[in-house]
Amino acid sequence: MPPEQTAAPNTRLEVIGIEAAYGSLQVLWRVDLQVGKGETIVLLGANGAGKTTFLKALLGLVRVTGGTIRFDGENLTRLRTDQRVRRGLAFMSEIAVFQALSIEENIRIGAQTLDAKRARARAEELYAIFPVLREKRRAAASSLSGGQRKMLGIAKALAADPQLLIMDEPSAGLSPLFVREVVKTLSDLRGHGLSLLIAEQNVSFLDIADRIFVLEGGRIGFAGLVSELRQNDALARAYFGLK
Amino acid sequence: MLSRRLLRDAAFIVVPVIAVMAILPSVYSNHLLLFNFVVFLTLAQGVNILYGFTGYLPFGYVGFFGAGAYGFSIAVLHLKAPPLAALIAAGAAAGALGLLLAPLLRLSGAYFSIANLAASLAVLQIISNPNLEDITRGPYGISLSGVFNPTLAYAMALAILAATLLFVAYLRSSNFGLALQAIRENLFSASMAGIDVVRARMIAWLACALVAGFTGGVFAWYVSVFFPETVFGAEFSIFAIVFALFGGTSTLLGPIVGVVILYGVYNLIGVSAPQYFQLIYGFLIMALVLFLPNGLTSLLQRRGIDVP
Amino acid sequence: MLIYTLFAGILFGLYFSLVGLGLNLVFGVMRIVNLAHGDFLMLGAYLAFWLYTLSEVNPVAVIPLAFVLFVLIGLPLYYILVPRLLAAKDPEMLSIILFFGLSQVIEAVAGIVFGRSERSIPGGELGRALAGFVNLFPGANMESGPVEILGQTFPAAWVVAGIASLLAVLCVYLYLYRTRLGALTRAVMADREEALSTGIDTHRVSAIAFAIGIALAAIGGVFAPFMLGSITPAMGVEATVTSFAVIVIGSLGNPLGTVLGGIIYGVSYMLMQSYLSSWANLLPYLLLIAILLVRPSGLLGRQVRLA
Amino acid sequence: MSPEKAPLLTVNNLVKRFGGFRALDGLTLSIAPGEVLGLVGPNGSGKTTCINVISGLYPADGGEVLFEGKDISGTKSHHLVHLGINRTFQVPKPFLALTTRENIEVAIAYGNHPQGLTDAQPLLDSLNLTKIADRRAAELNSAQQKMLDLARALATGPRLLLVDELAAGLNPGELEWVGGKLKELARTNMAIIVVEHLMGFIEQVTDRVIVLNAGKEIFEGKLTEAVRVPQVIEVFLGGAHAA
Repeated sequence: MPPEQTAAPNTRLEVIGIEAAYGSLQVLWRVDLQVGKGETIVLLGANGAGKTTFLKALLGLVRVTGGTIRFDGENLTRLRTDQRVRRGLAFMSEIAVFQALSIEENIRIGAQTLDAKRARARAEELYAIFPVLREKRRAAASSLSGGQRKMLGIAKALAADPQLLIMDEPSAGLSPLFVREVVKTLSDLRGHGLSLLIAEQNVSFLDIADRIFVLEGGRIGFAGLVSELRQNDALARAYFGLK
Repeated sequence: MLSRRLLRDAAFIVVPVIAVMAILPSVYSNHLLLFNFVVFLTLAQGVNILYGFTGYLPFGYVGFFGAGAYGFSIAVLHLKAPPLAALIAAGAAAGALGLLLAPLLRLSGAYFSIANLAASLAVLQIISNPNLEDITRGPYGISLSGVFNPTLAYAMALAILAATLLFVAYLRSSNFGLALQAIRENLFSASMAGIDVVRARMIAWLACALVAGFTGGVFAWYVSVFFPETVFGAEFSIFAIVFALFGGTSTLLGPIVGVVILYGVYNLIGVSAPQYFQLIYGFLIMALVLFLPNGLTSLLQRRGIDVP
Repeated sequence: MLIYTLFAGILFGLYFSLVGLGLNLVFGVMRIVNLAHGDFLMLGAYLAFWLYTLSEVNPVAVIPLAFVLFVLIGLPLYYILVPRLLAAKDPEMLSIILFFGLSQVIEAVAGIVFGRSERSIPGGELGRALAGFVNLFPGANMESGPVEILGQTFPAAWVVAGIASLLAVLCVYLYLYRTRLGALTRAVMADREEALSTGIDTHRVSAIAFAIGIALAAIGGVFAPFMLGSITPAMGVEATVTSFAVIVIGSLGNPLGTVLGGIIYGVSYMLMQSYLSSWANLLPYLLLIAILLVRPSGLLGRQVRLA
Repeated sequence: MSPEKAPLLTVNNLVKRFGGFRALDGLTLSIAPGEVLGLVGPNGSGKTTCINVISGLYPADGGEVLFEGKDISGTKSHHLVHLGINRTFQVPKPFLALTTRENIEVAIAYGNHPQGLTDAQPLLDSLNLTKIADRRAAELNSAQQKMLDLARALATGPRLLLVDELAAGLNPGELEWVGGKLKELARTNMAIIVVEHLMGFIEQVTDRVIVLNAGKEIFEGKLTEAVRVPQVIEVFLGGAHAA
């Protein structure tokens, strides 16, 4: 059963039939996806399935060749990235942080859309969630361990107090122990109206997913609940390649 | 199949160009202008060899030209060499400079260009230094009136042009040319195709240097009186690069078209009002980069036409 | 003699830092080479020259005017040229050609407007400014003229240029490290793609950096008549190559590395002038090539080599 | 490894550092002619680095690489190609301005194929590239670029082929087809090392796998056995979803 296709009142992000291409190379074919308020969506897919391109298209980092992106009812498709971020989207890339800058600066830059007072208050809230970052606030981000860097990436992305946090492979380059820590952090962040859209290969993230989308060769191959997915071979095909 | 392309290019482009430039002096009296046309036709192809096929843009290309001019002059003045032998010295001087500067090829794009520009300015500073007056005549310039022979010099310039055009035609039709383009496109894949990247790049670099060196030598011979600033003038590099880019590099025809159009325009308006020409020229370069970065021939190539 | 040379080298070094600073800021933020950098310096020099000749404006007073004027020129120029350039396949390479074209345009216009002859401003003007400033303090009584430091006498112009350059570098430091826009600028320098992902309006940040870069060149130009000799419309190329040498010695893309590069350059320049003067003009070129080949990332780091 | 054949390639105690990071930390492996070896492991475990060192892209910082018993450390890439080693790239790097056919022709011209290959046509045919032979490589899609990358490698007649993430971005049909292709090549006595994320593909083509973690081998043997080793499961799936 596909999820509801029309924008329900609690829909935050609605993607209708977007397509993207690099030159003559088409990467996405009519991709539909919705994220509700406070909902957590995990987007699964193998390397090269188009996950990163899709996320970048949502942020306006890749130009779409067709389709519409709505956020809280507003059409974002023609807006620049910074304008989309001001509307309440946040993106955590695989790189996630500015390595050369300090932790404090990373968070301040993440909060660039807020006024100075709110930005400071927001930083304090984030330090409360990630105490390790407060300890090392003056150190360069490059001095952090891989897991701490992801925490900083999350803090940076949350600094502007977004409604939707879009993440590209938060598990990339992390050992299983840190992956569990990231999953736990995200699990704690859920609710409070924050929506999450997480592109992943690591199945650990299924634990916190409300719904799953699977990208296969630039097309949505499956959309539904985790329980439905377990009976479907789409996951097996997309992720493990097992038949 | 590949060599048929070489024959076709030779027959339909190289032979007609040489023939026209050979006949023109008998019907048009401004021989210096025609000579300069031959010089720029050759230099633009020299730039084409390097930039069009390997992606290195020689911003200080004139260094080889000047080295050739001085190699020729020093051979004539100090070794009393006959002009044809002195031309060999011109090539040798440019080749030696090329070898000396070969380490610059390790630099990537923009840094190579800037370093090459600095190198050409350094050579100018050295040659025009008063301390070297005994060898180079320093800043006071060279006079070669003893070997003055514009007719023979013009003929030699044509021969150099013909050789250069044939070399470019060869690059366009040979595996070696493909290998150079492969290096330009991707260094790692090129070495995984079995290409000795360092060696191939070096050959293109030296060929490019020799073309300018011989041309510089024949230029010295033709004008016979010149100053360091004459043969190291930045406009030689700039004109050669812009002509080649304007027409379209990695083709045989592009640089020729670029020289005919732009150097033609230069001689219509540039000689009488140089600063206005510089202005137009500057705008033209900017427009080229912003709107037609692959040159005139790319307009045809976009329509699927194979430009020789 | 040696002390004199070293101290003069540091004064020149500070000035060369200012000359290269804008080029490095533009490179650091946009990864493009502004080959017209020296031509903006030339324009700044002519601005100072004409204001002095027409209404005896002291060159020091021209500095704020040059800054504002060239920021205002730089902003639209950025939006005309750079976004299109950055979208191309190889912006770094194409930038050289594009800005070379711009350099030709500026040089041609300057030649048409100002004429080709060499111009200069009397060196005493900066001394007057220095004395005037020092005498603002109660009890100070300074003659305008050469300045004596460590028992050596230096032209006042050098001292003023050195101090002004130091102040300019300091202002850039404060901008980058103490302001919000500066932090965003460093974010773009650190990783343009990540900056875009974070929602920074990278074009706005870059446009401001570009305009500041050009304005710094123009301020450097105000002192050019005293530090680089007489001014001509064609002086831009040499100034660009010098700037490039300075920033390559320091570190490409790291504006504060420029100070190190400038001082090394200035001191070696003065040493050459004192002990090997006929070869001094070779210095920028040889230093540039040597550093690129031996330590291509500059003394403070960034990879520019292929294989 | 199969005891009856002498190894074609032996890697002993290989170390590769990037700054302070040990991408390869004493890796040892060997492969015989006709064998297909899989290198698997999480992101950053050193798989691609291993291929890059063997193919001469980077020098090793320690250990030795023996090809037919001769130490080939420090040998330039094009010499390795002439000795009989070639590879594909994770992100294909064809010569974009050249046509498909020219891409292969240049490798034929410079690759010193031991059987004296002179014509690109058989390779074009065998990798389904004939239809696009005269198109510029820039116009090919990513699957076609991958096949071209493989064709470029095969044009030099390698006896050892290193395949870096060939499967990513291919659809299941293409996957099965290219898997068959690799097995066919192995039957001609070619040794093949496959780096891959897709376990199904690894299962289809390899005789044996080595599981890497943090630049070290943690398992060697059949894939079906690997999935029963707790340490491997830990590394791969973060423990939670081992079943």
